[in-house]
Amino acid sequence: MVKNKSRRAAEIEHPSGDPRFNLVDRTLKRFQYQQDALIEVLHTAQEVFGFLEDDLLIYVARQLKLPLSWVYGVATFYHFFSLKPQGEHTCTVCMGTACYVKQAAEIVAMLQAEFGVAPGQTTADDKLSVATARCLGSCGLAPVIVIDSDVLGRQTADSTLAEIKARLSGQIRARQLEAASANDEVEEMEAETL
Amino acid sequence: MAKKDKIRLATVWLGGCSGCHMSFLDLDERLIDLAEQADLVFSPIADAKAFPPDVDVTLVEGAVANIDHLELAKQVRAQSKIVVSFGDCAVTGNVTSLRNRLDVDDLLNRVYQEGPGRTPTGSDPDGIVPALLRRVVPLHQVIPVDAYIPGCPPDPDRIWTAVSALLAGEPVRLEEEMRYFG
Amino acid sequence: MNRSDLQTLGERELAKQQSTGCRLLCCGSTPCLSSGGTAVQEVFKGILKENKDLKAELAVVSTGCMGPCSRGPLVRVQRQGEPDVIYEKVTPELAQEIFKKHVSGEDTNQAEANILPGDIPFFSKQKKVVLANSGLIDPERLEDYVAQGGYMALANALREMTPEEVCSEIIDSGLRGRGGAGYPSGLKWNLVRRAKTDKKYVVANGDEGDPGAYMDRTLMESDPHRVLEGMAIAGYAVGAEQGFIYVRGEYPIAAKRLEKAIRMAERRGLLGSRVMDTAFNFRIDIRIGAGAFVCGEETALMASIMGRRGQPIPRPPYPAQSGLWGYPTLINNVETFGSIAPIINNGAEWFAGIGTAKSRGTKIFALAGQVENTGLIEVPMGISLREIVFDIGGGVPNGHTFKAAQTGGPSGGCIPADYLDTPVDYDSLRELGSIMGSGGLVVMDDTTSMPDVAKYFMEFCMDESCGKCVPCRVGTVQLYRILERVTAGIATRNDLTIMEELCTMMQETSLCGLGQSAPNPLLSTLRYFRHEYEALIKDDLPLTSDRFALATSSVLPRQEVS
Amino acid sequence: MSVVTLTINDELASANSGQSLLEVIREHGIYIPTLCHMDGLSERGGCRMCLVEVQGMRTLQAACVTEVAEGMVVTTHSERLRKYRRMTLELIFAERNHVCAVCVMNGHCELQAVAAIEGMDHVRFDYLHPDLSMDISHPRFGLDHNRCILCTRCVRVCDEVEGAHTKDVMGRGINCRIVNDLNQAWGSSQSCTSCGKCVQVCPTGALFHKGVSVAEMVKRHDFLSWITLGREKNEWNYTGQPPYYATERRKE
Repeated sequence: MVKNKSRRAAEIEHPSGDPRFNLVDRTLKRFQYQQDALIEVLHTAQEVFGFLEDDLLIYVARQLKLPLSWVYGVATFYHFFSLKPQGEHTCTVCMGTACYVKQAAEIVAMLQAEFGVAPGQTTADDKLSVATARCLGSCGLAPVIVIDSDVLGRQTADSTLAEIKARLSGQIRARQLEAASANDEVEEMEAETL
Repeated sequence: MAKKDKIRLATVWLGGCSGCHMSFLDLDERLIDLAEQADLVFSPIADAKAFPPDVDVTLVEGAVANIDHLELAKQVRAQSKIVVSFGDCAVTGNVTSLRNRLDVDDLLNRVYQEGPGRTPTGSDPDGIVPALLRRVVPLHQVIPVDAYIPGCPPDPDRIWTAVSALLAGEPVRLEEEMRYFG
Repeated sequence: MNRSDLQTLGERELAKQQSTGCRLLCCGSTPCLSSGGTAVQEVFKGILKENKDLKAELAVVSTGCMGPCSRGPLVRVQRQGEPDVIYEKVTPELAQEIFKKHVSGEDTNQAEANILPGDIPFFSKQKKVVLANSGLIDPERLEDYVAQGGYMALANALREMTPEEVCSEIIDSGLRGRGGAGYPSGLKWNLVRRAKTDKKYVVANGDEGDPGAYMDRTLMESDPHRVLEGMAIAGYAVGAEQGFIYVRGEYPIAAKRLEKAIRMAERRGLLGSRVMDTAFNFRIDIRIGAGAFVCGEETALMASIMGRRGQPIPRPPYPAQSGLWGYPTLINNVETFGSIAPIINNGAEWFAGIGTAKSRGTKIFALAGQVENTGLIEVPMGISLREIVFDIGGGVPNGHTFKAAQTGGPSGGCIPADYLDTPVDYDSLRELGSIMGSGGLVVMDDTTSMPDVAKYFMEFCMDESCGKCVPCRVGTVQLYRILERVTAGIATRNDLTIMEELCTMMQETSLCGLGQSAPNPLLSTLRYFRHEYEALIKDDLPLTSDRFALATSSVLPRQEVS
Repeated sequence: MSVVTLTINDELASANSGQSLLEVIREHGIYIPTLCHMDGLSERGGCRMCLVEVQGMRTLQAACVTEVAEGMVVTTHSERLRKYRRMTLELIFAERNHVCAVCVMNGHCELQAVAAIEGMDHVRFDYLHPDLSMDISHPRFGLDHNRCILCTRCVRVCDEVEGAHTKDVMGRGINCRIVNDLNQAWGSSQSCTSCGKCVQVCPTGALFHKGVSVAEMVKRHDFLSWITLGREKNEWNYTGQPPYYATERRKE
């Protein structure tokens, strides 16, 4: 047992010494290096590194003792995982039915005309990535877009363009208020229950 | 007994290598039998300029690759009772369609602009060189087709089986070993 | 914590709530937050912070979804002894007014115009069973759920019922799977219960993929404990000790709330080992999806839980026989699990009394599209489509007329105006060529082109096909290309024939539900709106037509990813 | 092992319980086409060629993944099934660039043969003509994605028999593709043992030996059952049997 443990410890150190690997390791440990946890580990890896580069996939494959092609197959099957780096800002246009019947396609067309990027692409200067989503579940606010994790409802091509331009020029910084405040509450309540 | 009217037979060569026609000629002595029953009213191997009216059976070799092919195909359909896709190019697009994965303009530029020779005017119809279609398509995507003879080229036995059925006024039924592509 | 502890906890919490003079319930679900709800909550919290002395008589609660999402942000004012007042489209300024009127007792009528009457059909035609707590409790507090009688069903089931009795209760209730197909849930439970293996699993399917549907998200976000309780009861009934909730990757808030709910329930001994001091153990883990619609299919979902490519495997064997890691697995939609506790609490007869003979109970719909009131509604089965669209939904806005209602997402179909009086239940919808689906209901007005709608759904299925079986992998692409030609006006009658033939072939030969149902939107629009297709078809195209120039169009497999 | 009785095409047949329907159908001398099935590999049920009608079942069943059961009534060649098999083949031919005339497997290809047997004489759908590459970085073998039908026999043989798991499928839907390791050049794969089993089991010209030209690639179709069952059957010398589609005298 002891011998096993030390070998594991040796493996954990990623040769680059990049501290971000520690976060991936934490998830690996939480799932006891079970092969079934591949998707969970990839989630963490993507969160930490922003995208899944080959080196990272190799690391995950080695740790979980999975074949490389298996890991690659899983990573490319799910749309959430990106094997390419994302732009500084991201704009996701919801293409759910409700948004579609309320002309979300016009927003996508505008983005393509204005910035020359189709869904799934990033501008050449790495400033903006555009994506489409399969319904964000905010159909009451259709059409919906998400810019840098802020959900914006009832958008038009013009309002989207204005918002993106404001963000690209640094006038608006990501709000992310709800996420932050929701977090606070969780902590508060945690304290309360304890 | 009055002599039975001969069947009016035509063969057409669209975007293909003429290999199917070569194979047709390989019918050898069977060509004599054929000549007794049919008149070849239009063919690359016969000297007729325009596709004639009232054709009974037309064998079409090659895929539809340019505007001329398209026009001729429509004419063939309008003026023939039975149209047969003759060989893999007509049936599937085959080798002729290998260019489909490339962009036509890129292709023309590469061959004519960057390579040696005179400069043509791209894919625009200029009246001299027929414009290429963006994509090569099999015959049945352009006109309704009545029978298919696969093969690259179809061997003479296949052709004879099909043609003799057509001469007898029967539908074309190829045996399994005669149905192979390639 | 045993049953009496639970009761005490609930009573204490209820008393505390009742002693609070005024409770301001702010809708904290995504639609309200993103239309300005965050700022409204800030205002109330600011007031509370400034006036510490108010703490005893004023409570500000962030709740789950209240329903009429298009009217958000919503605020509900609860005062002891008075009927609740709901405000719509609340701004920070209005929030100040609401505070002045209801807490300070000032005589101000500034916010009067924004009062949403409680007796409008939007509310009165609904029947809340699964969403009973949604919008009334703080989803992040276990006590709130317990105060509403939460976990009592689990306590009673564990103490007074055998697993067999629980299963027969569910069978008697007539509950059918809320994920779309409508398989009787009780039968599934019984199948898993009877299996004799040392391990079994319970899985809640929260991979809600239909575009235009967000019932499951709302349920998980607004009342997570209800889902957990339903799963625990299921675990007890079938003999499983481990449950998984598979949450769609697009729903991080739902995942966070469920995770917190699991932690709190475990701390109180309502989940985990020795649940409520009995011999029953039940753990629940969360698995996050990663963006694949096909993972809503049960075998693909299991593959995904096991960390693999989400490709379905042929059934039989069904998951109830051989599921996760080869063990019998009970898979139900989260809404199905949400219906369990009320059935145990009120009895099968009560539940069977709601709805129609073959479709019992209530169903949650996400009402969206060209309709006045979009939002989340829960209605008894058998209600007519007309009541949903015109009474609850308030009809089609901007002077347009109703054209069709789309149910069941990419697996469903479009129901035209002629059938507005059809009762909404599993079998009637199937007869009309649609399905109940998970509950998306998108209303389309006369400006909508039906071939365009069919194209939209076919593109969806094409993108979401897993690629395992040929009919779905290639068939969806072929159908999409034909539809592309139809909408561009360069299709021929032959295209239409091939299209219909291919639809039937895919329905019969595809491996899983995705491929089998992918042609449904197309077939149903062909059935009811054929004239729209016919009008776009040309039999004699000129030589110069794009059809030949672009004999095949833009939809090519994308360039290789590398 | 108990014996079950079932009816196949109006004739009574007996089988051992646990056998697959496909196995039993073939044992009874009835020809049924397959593309992803291969003796010696796990079943996949993806090509949908072996679909049969089973009385009492709502949907058509893939014979390869259906277990025989007492009293089953099976039809293997109804008009409907024939039509669906032809349509499935049409879809496969339209998906990638299957140009038989210039293929290394011309004349020996399972796909080509099955199409001829089933009478698929033309494709009514659009040919998609994707722009796919060819990987000839391996010193001995080549991989041509244009000919691949995604049957995953290569993936399964590499995992289940060789144990290397060099190959897997990436992407989804129409963008699925066979990859080596991290979608890298086959020649640079460290896990590949160059055993060549994937080449032998591939039904089309997607995997081939380098150096063969048009129609020159002949595969040993029964290679896999020979190496997996050889020890059991005490067959140490490979004799080479003709492929299934060419041997069975077809009774439908």
